[in-house]
This record gives sequence, structure tokens and C-alpha cells, in this order.
Amino acid sequence: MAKLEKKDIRKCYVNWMTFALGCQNMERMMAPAFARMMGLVVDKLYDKKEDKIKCMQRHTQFFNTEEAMGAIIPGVILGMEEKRAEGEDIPDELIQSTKTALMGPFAGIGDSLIGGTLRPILCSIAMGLAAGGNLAGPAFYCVAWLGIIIPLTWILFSRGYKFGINATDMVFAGGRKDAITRGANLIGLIVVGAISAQYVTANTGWAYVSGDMEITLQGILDSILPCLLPLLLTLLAWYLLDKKGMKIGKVFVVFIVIAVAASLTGLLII
Amino acid sequence: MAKLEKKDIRKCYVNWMTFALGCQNMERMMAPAFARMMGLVVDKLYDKKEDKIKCMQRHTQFFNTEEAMGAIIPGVILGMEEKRAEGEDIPDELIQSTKTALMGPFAGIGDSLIGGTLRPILCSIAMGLAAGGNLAGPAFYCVAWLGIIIPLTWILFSRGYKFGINATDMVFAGGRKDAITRGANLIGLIVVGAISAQYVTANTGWAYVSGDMEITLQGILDSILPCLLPLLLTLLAWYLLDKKGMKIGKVFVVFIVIAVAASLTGLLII
Amino acid sequence: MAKLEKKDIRKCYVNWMTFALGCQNMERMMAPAFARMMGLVVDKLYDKKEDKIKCMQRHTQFFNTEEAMGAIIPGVILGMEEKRAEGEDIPDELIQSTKTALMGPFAGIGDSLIGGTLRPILCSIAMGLAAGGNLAGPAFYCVAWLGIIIPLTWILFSRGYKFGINATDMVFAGGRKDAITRGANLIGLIVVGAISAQYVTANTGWAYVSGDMEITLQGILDSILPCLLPLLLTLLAWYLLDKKGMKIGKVFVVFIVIAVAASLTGLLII
Amino acid sequence: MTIFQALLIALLGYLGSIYGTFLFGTVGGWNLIGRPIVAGAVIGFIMGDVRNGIIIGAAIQALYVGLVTPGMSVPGDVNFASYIGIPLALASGASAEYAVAISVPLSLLGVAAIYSVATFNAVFVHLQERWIAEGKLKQAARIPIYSNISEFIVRFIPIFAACYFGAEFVPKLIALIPESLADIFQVLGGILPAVGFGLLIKYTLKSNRQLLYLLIGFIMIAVLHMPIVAVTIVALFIAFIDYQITSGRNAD
Amino acid sequence: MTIFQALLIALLGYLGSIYGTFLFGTVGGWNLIGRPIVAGAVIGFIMGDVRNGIIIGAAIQALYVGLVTPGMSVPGDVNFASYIGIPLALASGASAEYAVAISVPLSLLGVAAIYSVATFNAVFVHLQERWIAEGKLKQAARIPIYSNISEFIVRFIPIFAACYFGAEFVPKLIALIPESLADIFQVLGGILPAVGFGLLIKYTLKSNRQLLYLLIGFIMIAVLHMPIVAVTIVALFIAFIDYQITSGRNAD
Amino acid sequence: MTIFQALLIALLGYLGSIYGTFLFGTVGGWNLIGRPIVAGAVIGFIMGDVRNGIIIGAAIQALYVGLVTPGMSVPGDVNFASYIGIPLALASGASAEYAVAISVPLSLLGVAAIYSVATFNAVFVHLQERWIAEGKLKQAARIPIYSNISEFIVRFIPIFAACYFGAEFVPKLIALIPESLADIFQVLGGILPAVGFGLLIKYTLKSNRQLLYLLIGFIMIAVLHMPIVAVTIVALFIAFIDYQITSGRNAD
Ligand SMILES: OC[C@H]1O[C@H](O)[C@@H](O)[C@@H](O)[C@@H]1O
Ligand SMILES: OC[C@H]1O[C@H](O)[C@@H](O)[C@@H](O)[C@@H]1O
Ligand SMILES: OC[C@H]1O[C@H](O)[C@@H](O)[C@@H](O)[C@@H]1O
Repeated sequence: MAKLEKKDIRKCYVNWMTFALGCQNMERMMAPAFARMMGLVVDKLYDKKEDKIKCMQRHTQFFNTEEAMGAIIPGVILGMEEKRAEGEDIPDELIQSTKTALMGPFAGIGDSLIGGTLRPILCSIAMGLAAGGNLAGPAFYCVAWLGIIIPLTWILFSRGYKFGINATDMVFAGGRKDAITRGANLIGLIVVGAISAQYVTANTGWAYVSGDMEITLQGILDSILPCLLPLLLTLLAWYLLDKKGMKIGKVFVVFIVIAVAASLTGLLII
Repeated sequence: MAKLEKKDIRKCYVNWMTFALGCQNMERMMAPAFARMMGLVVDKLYDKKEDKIKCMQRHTQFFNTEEAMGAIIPGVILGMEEKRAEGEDIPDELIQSTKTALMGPFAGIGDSLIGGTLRPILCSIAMGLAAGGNLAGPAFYCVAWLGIIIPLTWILFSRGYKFGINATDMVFAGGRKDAITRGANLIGLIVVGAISAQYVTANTGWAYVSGDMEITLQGILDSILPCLLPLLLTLLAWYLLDKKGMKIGKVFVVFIVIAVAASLTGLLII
Repeated sequence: MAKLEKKDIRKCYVNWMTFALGCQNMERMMAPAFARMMGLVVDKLYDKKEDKIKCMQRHTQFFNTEEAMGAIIPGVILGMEEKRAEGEDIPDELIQSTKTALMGPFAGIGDSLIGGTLRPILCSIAMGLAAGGNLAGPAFYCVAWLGIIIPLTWILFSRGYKFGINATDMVFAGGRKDAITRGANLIGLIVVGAISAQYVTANTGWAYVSGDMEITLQGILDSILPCLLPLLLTLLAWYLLDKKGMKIGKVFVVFIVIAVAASLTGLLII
Repeated sequence: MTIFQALLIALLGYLGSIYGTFLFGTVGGWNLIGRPIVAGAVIGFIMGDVRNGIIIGAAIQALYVGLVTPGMSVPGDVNFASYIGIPLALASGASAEYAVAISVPLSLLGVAAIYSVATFNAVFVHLQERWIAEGKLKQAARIPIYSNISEFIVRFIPIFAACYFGAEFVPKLIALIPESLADIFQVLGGILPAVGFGLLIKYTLKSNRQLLYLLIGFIMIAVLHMPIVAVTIVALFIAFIDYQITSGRNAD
Repeated sequence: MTIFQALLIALLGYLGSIYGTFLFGTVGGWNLIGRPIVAGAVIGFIMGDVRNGIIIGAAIQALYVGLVTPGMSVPGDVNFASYIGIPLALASGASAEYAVAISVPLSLLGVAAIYSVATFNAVFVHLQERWIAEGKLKQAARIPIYSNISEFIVRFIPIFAACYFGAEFVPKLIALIPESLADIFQVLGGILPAVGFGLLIKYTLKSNRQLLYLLIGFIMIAVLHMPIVAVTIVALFIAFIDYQITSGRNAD
Repeated sequence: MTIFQALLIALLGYLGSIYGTFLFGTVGGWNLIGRPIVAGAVIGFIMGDVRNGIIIGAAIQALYVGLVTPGMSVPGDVNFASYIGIPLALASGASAEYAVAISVPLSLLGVAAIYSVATFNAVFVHLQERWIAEGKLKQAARIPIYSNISEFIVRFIPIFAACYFGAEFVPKLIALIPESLADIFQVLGGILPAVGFGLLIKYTLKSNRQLLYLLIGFIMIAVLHMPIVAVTIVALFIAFIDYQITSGRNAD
């Protein structure tokens, strides 16, 4: 006997999409939106106040993904929470680890496919159509964007939910979830590597000039590996965040310092 | 005690090469040629009329491959049929499934390597040599083509035959045949994907023009994925043939309709 | 109780680097240098003359690698020899097979990364800096080369040594060594394939000219597969050396003959 | 500009900002009316010149067409650039070039606004946590509604002020930004996404070895210049191969 | 042209057609004397002008050098183009350009002939089946010989008629094809191979997931512009990796 | 040139030759003072014209920047080209072009020297083997020191002679090499590395099938023009995938 009705799922979906970035913050990123979504159904799931509190507390932890492709994650978690409320033996850690396992990959995939591919394509077409102030441009964008993004996110969310409620039947803990997580993971890593080559821009202006001859550092770097500096900067950020455990705010400061120093010395140019 | 002699194998080979496309038809494609080849040796294989009939009936089923690279298949089957006639336990289904498993991959590999690579290369050289009406051009083509294609097809056919008669020894049903089928399969799929990008041509002529600025649909498609339309058309044909179960004749009609409509509306241009 | 001290390892390292190419010869290539290195520590390893002789004899066999990246190999072997001397059960064959397994891959990796990448990059920068006779060019090269190559080779040698002495603990014979050998192997093959495309140069000058139209054999080969001749020549050399068991000196002679004949007939041009 | 026009534009500006929620989140906000080209049409409609609104919007759009904001790394903000730049240009009858020129400093102000909000919002996070602990669950769930106040303040007020108090005021303000900063900010905008990608990697990478996958993706763009759709197909293929390895059998 | 010449050319045209069998199948037929460049030499020899025969043949060859016919998808037919186009051009002393110009409509007629034959041949299929069932095995085996009659009719007769009844007749016939059709047929020729590849995929694909392999091959040509030989090597490599996975051990 | 200068240059020439050991092997020898650009500076210093030494050195360096010597395949020798070419050019006040022009024949002589030494050194190999068998271990270990004598002879003497006996002598010697040989030697230099790579393959390949890995590397350069660093990354990736297959589980 499922505790959540179709309309609850829809409500959760709408609220996820609406508030995902609504309380974006340096500390836990999208966590408040996740907690809100659970708050909307917590009364249906549990009877005891204590259980309700615990449920919401589970979801105040750090969470960040790309809101559209990542809509699958609140879907899955909603399903798992419902099963858990129905008495299935789904430990807290499994719910938490599922969130953590999926949020990274889907952030990468989403940023690359939605922000880095779909949106620029639609915008470019729209800019073309808009030539001379033609309303066809913005109109096309609105129709195309909404026509793609709403069905897509709803399908991801609702499929995720179904996947979540079937969790235990499919020996969720091991098998299939792991395979999917792992797959998403690898795809996420590959596309993040790809779009960091595309969206991080760093060119050095250092050059050695002697008479007519000029030897640029950028030329040498390009012959070793194109986009080497963007790669190194991305790995530096990862190193600081992950290996050094720096807070993201601090890493931003580090990068601002790098930008200032590198720009003033001409090490990096535009 | 092998039932077939060297000269029978040679006769089968010659007849396969000769008649492969000789009764090409919309319904079973190369089946009549296959049945003919078996008909040439059926008297040596079986004593009872009944067995002979059954044997030939097995090979009136749909069969299509590229005749040169695919010459390995009648070879293999000949070997298997001989073993079967000698009393080995080779079920009908195994023979049928071997044919079906191999014909697709070798059609792809053959069309790509013979029709799509070898022949155009030899023709191009010949065209170069033929400049000014020089006989060297056609002469080169004849020598090169025959010098390559006859040994190649004979090797494929005779190796295939040997492979076929050793079938059961090598635990044919499972192990090695499966590995080879699977490998041929993957290679076939990859090269078919490759040559469909090369040989299917579809460019859209739709464009949005406003003053000086022109935005072409083809340009947008190319920025998403080059050769996107050829890919989609190929997948459409596959979908109709495989998923919808349409006859090939009907799919031709569908494509003629597409071509007419798309050409008249300018959706597709040359 | 380790028999070798830090200073022995250092001495072996210095002597390896110094003499690797010092007695280069057509027959055993770097073997004399390897034997010398063992000779420097053989007194510390063994007490009995007989054992000492056997130890050195083990290392008079054919050995060839790229001396810098390949510095890992004398390191590993030194560690294994020490363990063996301490009484571990490390058979002669294991030592020999380890050398043979590693020398090829590291030759390929070293020739490609040191000789084919690092050195040309540093030289190119130096040439740029040297414009107009500026001392900065050679100075840069000296500092950069030494600053990279000495730490790199020392790390490879000493890590190799540590790996070697831990050999038996890690079930050296099977598991990890095999995995590393195999990995180095594949990487070595891939980079050798890559640099042979880069460093073997062979262009054919044959062309068919008729009036205005010219059809070059090189153009046809390039349309089939770029760098086809370099590839075939490389495979030919390998075939003669490996499959035909020719001595390298003889293969050089074959290639000289090819060069003479091909150059005189215009088959190969510069 | 009438006060009503200014109010309306400021409201839309807030709704179309990155953390504004009330148009179905980013679906109708940041990604729809937040796009300069759409904003241009809407502002043009309000100010009675749709055609020029679209022309200016498209020009600004061109600057930001490739904007991604991985892990809160915001290399530029299109919001002020659109909702201040377009009205000012329309009001003063200035060209699209003018709007583009001031969009860079406006974008910088916008980035500052974004990070201010994201820093301040920690207050709401802790409030939500406290309320949950105290059992005020309904209220706690309402936090992402309440938190709109910070985004509202940094968006509505500046946009309204800029639009209403006029075209001569803003350029002066912009002129206060030292010329030499421009370069720095462009360099910063170029390298900032690295932080975001670093964060994504942190939450995706399971072992150092997996960096290889990252590098493969990198090479596909940096060296082979493949379109991202092709990269994604190859990524799917690699994941499929990996699945076959991991599951110890062929999967098809 | 003498009747003897016309008969000889018509015979060779039939022998070099796609479904003509008597020159060792496609080995000596379609792929040898069926190639325009070879046909040009042969026809030139018969008509006493080898040099011009080859020039015209090479020109037509250039149009069809990349012709593949996957799964009965025939985007163009070189047979009529060669065996009607070349003799007519030679007989009338016309240029290679003329032969090329009429080769397009002739190719269309040829395609129509191919599909007529392939449709009609179903009759032989059923005949063979019946004879086998009735135990007339020898006869049944002879079906692919008998079935040559259909190809003979659609090739020999038109070629002979065109060659013998002259140069003024054929252009008129060709002029009957409405001008506007040309575009349609070229578009059709471009997309028709898709059907053939679709058929190959149908008989190769074992599961939807395997479409990934197809896409990898596609990307190698469409995006990376690799020569097909390189694609084949990569395909072998992928199959080898797959084999290692499937066999659960390293294969070398 | 003074005898002292000539002696010093000859000594450095020997130390910087491929088989000279006493500057920490190739680290300080062949790969350091053996590089024309470094040699140019050093010779220039000895002869009192560092600036021109470097200019000439850099010009010769450009010829040999991509020189690799896989498995004793030496397509060119930079040693004579540098240690004879640069001093002669400096002494005669000739241009860098002159040094470059004579570097090709000098390189050929150098290659001959290399193969002579490598052939002769077999003597030392057998000596070492005998001494080990006889228990003269210390002596046996000193073989790679003794063997320097062969390299010393083929390097020190010619360089000294060329430098000291002057600029008019060498060009005459070079002129003895028949003009027509130049082409042959360049072709030879182009194909010779194939032998070296063949040797590396011999000691790396475990089965014929593994040639596929070689071909994949080949395609990455020949077809895709990837930089070698990217090739190495892909190679690491393939090895990693292989490791996962071989070890029968996912490795990360
Ligand atoms: O990178 C994932 C995600 O991170 C943050 O939440 C924001 O910057 C989003 O725009 C982005 O999509
Ligand atoms: O595609 C395989 C095969 O299909 C049909 O039999 C014909 O079109 C052949 O020309 C082709 O080679
Ligand atoms: O190829 C490995 C190795 O082979 C020989 O020892 C020499 O040619 C070296 O220069 C080379 O590095």
C-alpha cells in the first residue's frame, strides 16, 4: 500500500524544479530545497513526530547537482523514502550514499548537456531567427526550451521515483544501482573533462622576443597538449577542494588571487 | 570418411560466386543461389530422397550477404552439412542460426571493404591511368581486381569449409563459433555505422533568411553532429525493417515518398 | 637484514646511468653495463666465489632498453638479486624473464617520451631562446634537461629497487608484476606504433604522368592509410628480426640495400 | 521611463535571476526570461519597442551564449546586463553596441550580487536546521520561499533604481570601476569555471585512477575537437564496456 | 552501327549487369565488364575507337566510383549508363560530357529495371520451393540459371534497341522524363542506401544497446574523418577487447 | 686554431658522443654537450666567439631536433656535425649555412663511426664473459670503462685532425663522397628507425594479435595527428581497461 499518490509525486516534482536553486548557498548548496521537498510529504510518510524530524534531518546535508538532469535524484530518493516509511529495511546510509553517488555525475552530465549543449544550440538558433528584431527568435526559444525541458525533467523525476520504490526488489544496495551509479559516474567524468576543455579559458601571454623572432609559451604548451592550462587549473581546483579539503568559497578566493596576479604579470591574457 | 572431395568444394565455390546475385529477389534475396549450391552436392551427402529434400529445404530461407567477403558463409555451412550428413549431431537450428548470425556482419564488412574501399580505390587508380584514353587504366583494373578478388574469395570459402567440418570438434555450438560470430558482429556494426556516414547523403536546404543574415538548418545540424540526417535516415530504415517488421519493398516505397516530399519542399537538396 | 646500503644503491644508479651505452654492441647491446653494475655489489651479496660468478653470468645476456625510463629495470633487478642473496626462493628464470619482460616496453616508452618528446621540446625552446646567439638558449637547455632527467631517473631506479626487494612479499611471480609488465607492454606497443608513424619517413616518388594529369602512388597510399609505407617498413623490420630470427646487423644491411635500390629507382624519395 | 515600467522591469529582472524561484525555478526564470534574447522582447514590449529590444537582447545574448555555471562558478551574470543594460539603451535611444559595452561591468556587479546572496543564504540554512530540530517542520520547509528575500533585494532594488533614476546615473557608477580591472575580470571569468568543474570532479571521482576518464573526455574536445554530442556517445560506449567488464559477462 | 555490333554490345551489357551470372557472377560481370571504365574499352574495341571509348567510360566511372548497393539499395545503375550511353556517344561522335549528361536518366531507367527484376524473381523463388518439395532437386538447383531470363530481357532488349535504332530515338525518350524529376531522383539516390544499411543493421544487431557500436563507427567517419581502413583496424581492436571481456581472460 | 684548442674540442667531442661515458653517460654527454646548441656555446667559448658558436649550433640543432635512435638505429649522428662543423665554420669565418651544408656528410661519417664501434665492441663482450668465467670479476666489471677506447679513437682523432689540420682539408674529404650518395643517405636516414622500432616490437610483442595495440598507436599519430602526450594518456587508459579485464574486476 503506497503512501504517496500521483499528485504527491507531482507536487514534489514541481517543488524540486521551483526551489532547487532557491536557497543556493556556499555551505550546503541545494540542501534546503531537498529538505523542503521532503517536508511536503513527511506527514504522509510517517506518523510519529520523531520519525518526521529524522526524515527531514537526513536531507539537510550538502547536496548539489544540475537541477534538470539531476531531477532524477530527488525522484529516486522520494521512492526510497516511501519504501522505507512502509517498513522496508533501507538504512540511512544507503539513502545518503545514493544521493552522494548520483549528484556528482548528474551535475556533470547536466551542465554539459543542458547548459553546455541544449541551451547554447537553442539560443544560437534563436539569435539567428531574431535578426532584424524578429519576434520569431525569442518565440522559438520559449517554445523549444519549455517543450523540451518540462517533459524531460518530469520523465527523469517520475522514472527515478519508480526506480526508487522498486529499490529493494532489485537488490538495490548492490547490483543494479551500483551499475547505474558507476555508469553515470564514468559518463559524468568524461563529459566534465570534455566541457572543462571547452569552458575554462586560460592563455598565457608570456613570450620571448629577440629581434624578429618570437617564441610564445602558449605555442609551446599547445604543442605539448592543447588546452593544457585549463586542464591544470581544473585539476588544481579539484586538488584544493578534494585533497586539501578547502571550502569552495576559499577556492574562489584562491582563483581570484591567481587571476589578479596572472593578469597583472601578463601570465594570463584574454 | 569425408563425403565431399576437393573438386566438389571447388564446384560449390564457383557456383556460389557465379549465382549469388543470379536470382536476387525482394523476398528471400540470395536464397535460391544457396539452395542451388546445396543441390549440387546433395546426392553425395545423402542417400535417402527424403533427407535430400530436407537438406535443400533448409536453404530456401532468406539469405543475404555481400557475395565476396560473405563467401565464407556457404563455405562454413557446406562443412557443417557434410559433418551432419556423416552422422554428427548438428541440429537444423544450429545451421540456420549460423547462417543468420554471419550473413549480417559479413554483408556489412563486405560492402564496406569491397564495395566501399577496394573497388573505389582500384577504380580511382584506373581512372588516373586512363587519362587521354590510355588502355593502361582498364587493363590495370582488370588485373588488380581479378588478382585480388579470386584468391580472396577462394581462401574465405575454403577456410570457411574447413572451419565448418571441424565444427563439432571445437564445441562449435558454444565457444569458438560464438566468439567469431560476436566479433564479426561488432566489426560489422562499426563498419556499417562508418559507411552509412559515408554513403548516405542528405542535406537540408531549409534556411531562415532575414536581410543579409542567413541561418541554415544544415549548419545547426552540423554543429550538433555532422551527418546527423544520414544517421537518422539509416536508423529510420532499420526501425521500419526491424521494429515495425516492414518488408524491404515497402520501406523503399516509404523512402521514395520521403524523397519526393522532401525534394519538392526543399527540405532535402542535392 | 638487507645486504645493500643506501650508498650501494646510489653507486649502482650512477654506474648504470654512466655506462648504459658505454659498451654498446651489436650482439648483446647493453649487457656489459648491466653486468658491471652487478659486479659492483656482488661481493656484498654473496660470499662464495661460485655464487658471485653465477650472479654476474646471469647478467651477460642480451639487454637493451632506453637508459633513462628503463633505469627502473636495473633497480628492480638489483632488489630481486638482493632478496635472492638473502635466501629467498627467486629462481634464475624469474630474474631473466623480468628483465626481458620490462626492457621492451620501457625502451618504447623511453624512446617516445624522452627522445621523442622531452628532448625535442626542450631543444625547440632552447633554439627559440638562442636567437641571435643568445646564451639563454643553451643555458635553459642545460638547466631544464638536468633538472628533469636526474630526479626522474633516480626516482625510477630507487622505486624500482624498492619494488624489487618487496618482490616475494607481493607474490611477485604472479599477480602484481604480471599486471605491471602487461600494462607497460601495452603502453609500450601503443607508443611505439605512434612514434614509428612520427619518426620513420618514407615517401614514394612513383607517379603516372599523362599530359596535364598526374597520379602519384603516394597520393593513393595516403588515401588508403596515411603513413602506410613507414608502417610496412616497421613491420618488415620486426618480421625479419622476430619471425625470421635475423640478427640486427643483417637487418641493417637489408635496409641499406632497400634504401639504395629504392632511392636509385625513385621508389623512395626524400 | 514611468515608475510603473521601472517597477515591472525590476520585478521581471528579479524573477529571471539565477536564484529567483517564482517562475517554476530556472525553467521559466533564469533559463527563460533570464536569457537576454527573451528579456529583450519582454522589456521591449513594456517600453513599446519590441523590435529594438530584441536586437539589443540578441547582441547581449551573443556574449553569454556559452555561459555555464558548474558548481556555483559564475563567470558572468546576464541578469543585470539584460535588465539594466537593455532598458537604459532603449530609453536613451542608444545602440546595441552601447548595451554590449556596459554589459561587462554590469555582469561583474551581477556576479558580486550572486556571491553575496550565496554567502548570506547560510543564515537560512541554519534557520532551517534549527526549525527542523525544534519540530517546526512546515516552517522549515518554507525556507526556500523565505530565502527569496535576499535575491529580491540584490535584484529588484538595483534594477529599479537604475531604470528609474536614469541613464546618466548608471554610466557614472560604471565609470567608477577602474579601467585596469577589466582585464583581470575577463581572465577571472575565463578560469572561474575551473572551480566549478573541480567541485563536480570531487563529487564524481571515486579514485585517482579515474582521472583517466576525465582526461579521455578532455582529449576528445581539446585535441580531437569533437562535438559534445559525439563525446557523450563515446562516453556511453565506454560506460557500456565498463559495465560488461564489471558484470563479468557480455551485456547484450 | 551494324546489327552485329549492336547485338554484341547488348550481350555484353547483359553479362555485365548486376544480376547477370555468366561471367563468374559479379567477379567478371558487374564488377569487371560492368565498370564503365572497362565497358568503355570493350565497347570502344567493338566500335573501333578504343581511345574515345575509354575517355567516355572514365567520365561515367567518375560519377559512380563511390556506388555501393547495400541490401538491394541501388542508388544508381551504371549498366545502361555505360552500355547505352557510351555506344550512342561514340556512334554520334558526341563528347564525354554528352554521355555523362544522359547517364543520369539512363541510370534511373536502370534502377527501375533492377527493381522490376527483383520483384519478378519471386516467381522463381516459389518455383524452386515447389520443385524441391516435389523432389525435382536437379531442376530446383537450376533455378538461378533459369532466372537469368528476366535480367536478360530487361538488359539485352533495351540496349540492343537503343544501339541499333539509333541515336535520335533515345534522347527523345529521355526527354520524356520530366525535368523536375531529376532533383527528386538525386535526393532519392542520396538517401536510398539508408534502406540497405538499415537491412544490414537488422541482421547484425543483437540488442538495442549494440547501436552504440554503430554510432562509434559513425563518429569515426562523420566526426573524425578517418579512412575506412583505420576504422576497420579500430573495429578489430574493439572486437578484440570485447573478446577478452567475454572470454573472461586475456586472450594473448 | 691552436693545438690546445683543437685538443680540447676533440676531447669534448669524444665526451659528448653517443657511447662516451665520462660525463654521467648520456645525461651529461650525448644529451647535453652532445646537443649542437650546447656544443655551439662550448666551442664558441673555447674559440672566443660564443655568439656565433650558438648561432651555428642552433642551425645544426634544427636539423636534428627530432632525432631518435631506437634500438641502435641511428639515422644521423650529430657529433661530427657539431664538433667538426662548428669549429671549421668559426675558424674560417663561414656562415651557419656552411656548417649546415657540411653537417650532412659529417653526420654520415659519424653514423659509420657508430656502427664500427658497435661492431668492434663485441670483442669486449666476449672478454667480459671470459673474465667472469675465470673469476676475474673486478676486471670484468671494468669492461665498459675499457671499451671507451674504441669510441675515443673514432671520435678524438678525426675531430682533432679536422680541427687542427684545417679548414681546407675537410671539405676536400667531403667532396670525395659522391654527390649521388646524398639522396640515398637521406632515404636511408628516413627508413632506418624502422629497424629500431622493429627491435622494440620484437621485445614487446607477446602475440601477433597484440599488433592491434601497435596499430592503434599508429592511427593516433598517422590519422588523428594527436600529440604524443595525448597518445600516452590514451595508452594509459587502454592499459587500465585491460587491467580491469585481466584482473576480472573493476580496479577503482
Ligand atoms: O554544477 C552543478 C550546479 O551547481 C550549482 O548548483 C549551480 O551552479 C548550478 O547552476 C549547477 O548546474
Ligand atoms: O548488402 C549486402 C548485399 O545486399 C544485396 O544482396 C545486394 O545489394 C548486394 O550488392 C549487397 O552486397
Ligand atoms: O631503443 C632503446 C635504445 O636502444 C639502443 O640501446 C640505443 O639506440 C638507445 O639510444 C635506445 O634508447
